[in-house]
Amino acid sequence: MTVMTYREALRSAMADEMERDDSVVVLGEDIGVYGGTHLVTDTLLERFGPKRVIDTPIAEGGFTGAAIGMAMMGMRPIVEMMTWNFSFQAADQIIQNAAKLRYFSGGQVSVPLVIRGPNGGGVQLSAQHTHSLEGFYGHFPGLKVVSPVTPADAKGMMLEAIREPDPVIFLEAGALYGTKGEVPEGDIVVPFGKARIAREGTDVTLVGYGRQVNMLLRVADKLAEENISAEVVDLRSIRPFDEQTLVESVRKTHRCVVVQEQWRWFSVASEVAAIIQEQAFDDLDAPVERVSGAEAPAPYARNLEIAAFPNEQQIIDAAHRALYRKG
Amino acid sequence: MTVMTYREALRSAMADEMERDDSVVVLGEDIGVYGGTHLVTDTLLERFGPKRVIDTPIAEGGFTGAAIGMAMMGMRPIVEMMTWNFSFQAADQIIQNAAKLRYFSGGQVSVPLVIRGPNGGGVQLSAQHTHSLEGFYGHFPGLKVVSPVTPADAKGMMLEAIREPDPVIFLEAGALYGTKGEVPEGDIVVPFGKARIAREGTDVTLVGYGRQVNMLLRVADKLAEENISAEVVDLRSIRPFDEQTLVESVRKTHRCVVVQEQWRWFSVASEVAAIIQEQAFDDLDAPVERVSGAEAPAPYARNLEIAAFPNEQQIIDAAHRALYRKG
Amino acid sequence: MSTTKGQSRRRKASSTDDGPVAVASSNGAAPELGTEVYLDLYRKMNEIRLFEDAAQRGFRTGKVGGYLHLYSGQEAVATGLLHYYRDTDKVITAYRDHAHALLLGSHPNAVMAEIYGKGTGLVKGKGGSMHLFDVENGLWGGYGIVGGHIPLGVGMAYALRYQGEDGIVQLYLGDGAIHNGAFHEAANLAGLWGRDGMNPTLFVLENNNYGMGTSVERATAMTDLSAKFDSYGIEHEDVDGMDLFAVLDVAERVTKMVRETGKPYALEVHTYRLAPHGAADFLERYRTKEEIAEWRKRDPIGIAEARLLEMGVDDAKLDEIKAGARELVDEAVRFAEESPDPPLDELYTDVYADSVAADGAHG
Amino acid sequence: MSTTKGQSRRRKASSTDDGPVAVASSNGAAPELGTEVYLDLYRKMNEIRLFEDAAQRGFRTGKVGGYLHLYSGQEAVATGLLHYYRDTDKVITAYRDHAHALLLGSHPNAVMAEIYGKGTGLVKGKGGSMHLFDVENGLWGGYGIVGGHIPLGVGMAYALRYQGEDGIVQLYLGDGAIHNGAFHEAANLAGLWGRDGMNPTLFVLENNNYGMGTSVERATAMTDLSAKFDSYGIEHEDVDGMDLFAVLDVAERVTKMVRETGKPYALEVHTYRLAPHGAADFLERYRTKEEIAEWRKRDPIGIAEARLLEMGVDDAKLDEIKAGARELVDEAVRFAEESPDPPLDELYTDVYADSVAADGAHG
Ligand SMILES: Cc1ncc(C[n+]2csc(CCOP(=O)(O)OP(=O)(O)O)c2C)c(N)n1
Ligand SMILES: Cc1ncc(C[n+]2csc(CCOP(=O)(O)OP(=O)(O)O)c2C)c(N)n1
Ligand SMILES: [Mg+2]
Ligand SMILES: [Mg+2]
Repeated sequence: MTVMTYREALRSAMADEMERDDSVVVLGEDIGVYGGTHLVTDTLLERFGPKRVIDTPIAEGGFTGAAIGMAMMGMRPIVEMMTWNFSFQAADQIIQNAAKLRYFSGGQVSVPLVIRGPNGGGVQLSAQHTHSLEGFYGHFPGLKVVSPVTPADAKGMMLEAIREPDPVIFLEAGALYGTKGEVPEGDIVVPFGKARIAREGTDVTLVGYGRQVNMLLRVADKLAEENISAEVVDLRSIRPFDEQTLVESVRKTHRCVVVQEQWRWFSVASEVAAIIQEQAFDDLDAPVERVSGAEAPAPYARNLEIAAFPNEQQIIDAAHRALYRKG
Repeated sequence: MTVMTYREALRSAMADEMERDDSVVVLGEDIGVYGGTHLVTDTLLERFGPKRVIDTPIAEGGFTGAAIGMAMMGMRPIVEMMTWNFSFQAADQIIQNAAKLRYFSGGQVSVPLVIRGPNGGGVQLSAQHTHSLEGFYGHFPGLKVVSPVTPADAKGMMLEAIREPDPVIFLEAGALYGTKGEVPEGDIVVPFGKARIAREGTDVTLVGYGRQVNMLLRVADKLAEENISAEVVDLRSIRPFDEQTLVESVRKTHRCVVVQEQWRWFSVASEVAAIIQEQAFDDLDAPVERVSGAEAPAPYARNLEIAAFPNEQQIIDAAHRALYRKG
Repeated sequence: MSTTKGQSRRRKASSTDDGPVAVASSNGAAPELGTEVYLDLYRKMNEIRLFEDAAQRGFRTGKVGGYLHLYSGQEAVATGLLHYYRDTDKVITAYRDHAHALLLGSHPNAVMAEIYGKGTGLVKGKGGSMHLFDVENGLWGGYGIVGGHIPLGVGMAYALRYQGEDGIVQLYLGDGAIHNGAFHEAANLAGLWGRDGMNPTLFVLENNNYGMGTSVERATAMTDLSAKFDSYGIEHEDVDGMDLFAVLDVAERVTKMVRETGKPYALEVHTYRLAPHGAADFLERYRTKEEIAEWRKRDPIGIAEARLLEMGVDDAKLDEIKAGARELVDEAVRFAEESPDPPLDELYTDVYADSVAADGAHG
Repeated sequence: MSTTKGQSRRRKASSTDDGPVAVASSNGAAPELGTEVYLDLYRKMNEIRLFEDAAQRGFRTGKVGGYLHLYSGQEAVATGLLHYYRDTDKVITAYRDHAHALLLGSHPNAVMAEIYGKGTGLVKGKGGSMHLFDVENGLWGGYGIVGGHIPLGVGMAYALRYQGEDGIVQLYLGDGAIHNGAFHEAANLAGLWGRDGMNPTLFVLENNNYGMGTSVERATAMTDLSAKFDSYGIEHEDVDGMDLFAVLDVAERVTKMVRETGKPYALEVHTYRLAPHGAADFLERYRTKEEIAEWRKRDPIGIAEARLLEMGVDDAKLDEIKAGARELVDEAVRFAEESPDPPLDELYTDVYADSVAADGAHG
């Protein structure tokens, strides 16, 4: 075990794979000379040179498409989206080419591509720079979508992502780059499609992913003070999705609160509720409670922004409703 | 009442509004000289001239963005997406500008824009040309998303869309352009946010929108032969969404099957199931059943394509499950 | 500032001021390939034309569905350029892709079967007319979104040099695609990477004067399309795409140059679509019968025929070739019609590398 | 084919071969506006500079959050161009927008309050530094996605003529944005619509030589950025953006021309960002201290000062102006700091025209 930040965990996974495999390259805006606007790729240019650490012009569609072309040829490009908010300019390349090439080529072409970058809210980044796109990309067959929260998962899932034969949408918790955590030594791949029980409990299941998981753990502590035993499920992987772990937890607790920063409509929380009522209908003692971001573009003012993101009290209230408690 | 096709209904709504209001213009690819690849805009160029019926180069992002700029200035542009499959190239303009401008301008700017075109599968259009994007766009606050199925709704909702002060994603049932139906005379606006009971029933609620509604009505006939009384709810408007009509129906029937052509994950059907279990938990006698398109990019071969779209038997089986019948 | 200073980098050699028809033809300046080779290329052009006619019949008779875009009239372009295809090369184009597959050596039976949506098709009936892939033979698709394939081709060219291959990418695009942002972003990357010899992309701009129903003049105020490559420091020239010999002449030189320099280069090939845009484009209000008739006089097959006769080839030989082509195409149609549909479980394969993933629930 | 034939349409007058610094300055060729006007513009430049310094302090002290992009070094550009703003004109730019708001007459208090995220801000604290709007005064934003605002500006220009207004759109973009597909698609539309006099767009390409940390040379192989407008039949010229008088000179002429012709025109304004890219760009590895020092010698405020002294203005006058500017900015900071946060219910307004819509459930 070594302690490293979420940022360092991502970097060490990329560096390890670049050492191991020449076909791995990184490309994106200001990832080289500048060091990466979030310093995730810092030092990689010095270590691997400009043919493998490629600074690009501001053309998300163009360089994402070029990376798809590289991947088709057997390279393993890692594209940095400076932030996922810019990926709408690359949506056509990601959805129409990366996700579907294997299929419409009748299996002749693989796209072993990773697109990574910070996802979710920051501090006052306002409307155009605040999105949580798990459901947005998770909707499309052909893509894999993951969202790690711990440095250990950040490294393990990045290792897996780079080795995947299919395109991976790697949604980093931008707000957590600086947070530290223990990371196992060596080549510790974390497979996709396996949720993580972040805390065991018996009375209510709290479901989330990305930075919400940390909030859920704090909420679980508070609920414990009321003698409510909350189980926290970290989905980790949005597509493929681990229905089994989720359903088993709810079969045990009979109650569920799902939390997300993204908007409510047609979202991950909608799917979680749908899955649970499908597969644990008779075990459910209360409706699945959803806590989502406010139904508005992200505001700039800090007080409005704080009100727009899910907070601990909302989750506690939801848990109380699920438990039919006045709280 | 006059009988007209879905195509004619759309055209007459646009023509009526263009007659009434000079600020209404239409722009898109091959909508003028060519007559529109689906002939929806046919004859408009002759009637209103090239300044109001604007043929554009193949640049969805560019002309959609330009239309947003026109709308900001008080014009009421109608953008034709030749098909919605091409809108991924305009996703940044639609999601980052059209949906959010009113908000991040502090209410100083309105975007009275309609983006319309055929949505959903056709016949062997294959992977890049087959998408149902209700949930994809419906996720974003600031957008309105509608999906009419009858010629009457096509006209009435298009009239409403053009008069809306906010951007409207108008998803036409491309497969139904040629279908005829009765359309009331005159200025018959169909407001958004109001679902339609397409058929009354008591035993199970069948929910859909767009061309699926026609299939649901056929299924309802077949179920009637088994003495199962099915109620068919046509959502019509995806955002705003009419939760009340949906929930009231399920409170009455205690069972629900929701059908969509789009993929299952993080979709309209997910949301429908989530809403019902939230608001009709105690009224529900069985899990909400979801019938969605196959989890694969659309295949070309006709036999595979037919297998990929939802079909009557799948819906009948789902209804039987919801009714705990062997069928 | 820059070395190019924005003045056109068109090779004066084949520069032209007076539109497609007037682009200097080769007048026998074609490389000395010998009559056998010319006859072989003539055969290929005939096979393509007849193949497209047969596909069109399939569509008209309801045996072929979806979108169907024919190459009729543009045969000399791909036939001339792909004559210089080498094993390490890659070819990528849009949806008007039947000819490219046939020329690269895909079996006509498999190509027709794909268009018919059969399990014996080139991509198992899963892609159709717009998505032909034959990676073994260098064809990397086959794409339906205008502009969308262009960045892919530029990335493939980078990969070739990164992997130490001496191949080049022949990247085909239409006059309509050049107004799409994807083209401009990709061309800029090609020029940038080409500075280090990392982008052997040959852009083949097939200017048939229409993007569906929109003429070049109605799509841009600057109609000298090849000059748009100046913005990216990519040299370019124009060539008459109706004259196989003119195309061969240029193709030999520029494929060699791109291969050696690792820098991108662009050809604007002036050609014409004698067929409708797609099989469903029946009105063709955007052009006149007279215009089509004018261009028929420059039918690439007719031009090649005339040149071959000049070379002393006799009619009988040409008829024999045409007959052979017809047989080949008839056989392809028969094969396609008799082939079985794909097995239903193909619906869920090829979504992910491990087809278990096909239900979307497991990776 | 086209009339432009791809050769650069740069007005020879101010053409330049030797990079920004060498772009011909006006050397007093400025229009005779009179000392009072020059002093007023000098005041505005000082207000902008001090305003940006204050915003930067707010960020450093944690009172300002989000992204913060300063205009310091580029003052002469917007100051000179917006001097020719007319009531019917519209202005649109990216996120480096404080100066544009101040120059168009937005109250400095409201602008600073917006940056502080207060309810008294220009857009009620909902947009922040990157999203300044003051439609009354002609400012139509304020956008954060590179390239994304360019098509909007072109559509606005169409609307102006469609509605019979004689205004023009001043559309500002950076050297980094020009590589984005949105620019190319929009510029092509501008050129196309401009043929019919339907696109009075003045493109103001602010070339400060960096897109965040990427220099022009590292972003494209063809670094003569204004020449990229040739692809769209849009005429253009270069101007020294550090010299207010050079900008004024060109601005008077080209705003008039665009207004009269209804055709787009492009200025490549050579300038330099003396501040970091954003307030959070502290390393600046991509440029040297020496380079910055070199450019400081051409600080637009310094250049203007020198010219004013030549004109016989005395130091005292200039000091007096600077002092006034400081007071104005101090007041803006005080106002911003003392202003209240927006009321919480503002979270749900302005999502749709009828704010009931804010819960996303009703239209
Ligand atoms: C992004 C996008 N927009 C629109 C279309 C519909 N469409 C298909 S082909 C075509 C015309 C393309 O013209 P061009 O690039 O000149 O190629 P050509 O058909 O002449 O070979 C259009 C508009 C599409 N496939 N993709
Ligand atoms: C589509 C997109 N990609 C990346 C970014 C991040 N970003 C913000 S500003 C900027 C640089 C823009 O440079 P330029 O256009 O020259 O404007 P300048 O900052 O020099 O004024 C980048 C890359 C963004 N906002 N949008
Ligand atoms: Mg064409
Ligand atoms: Mg810049």
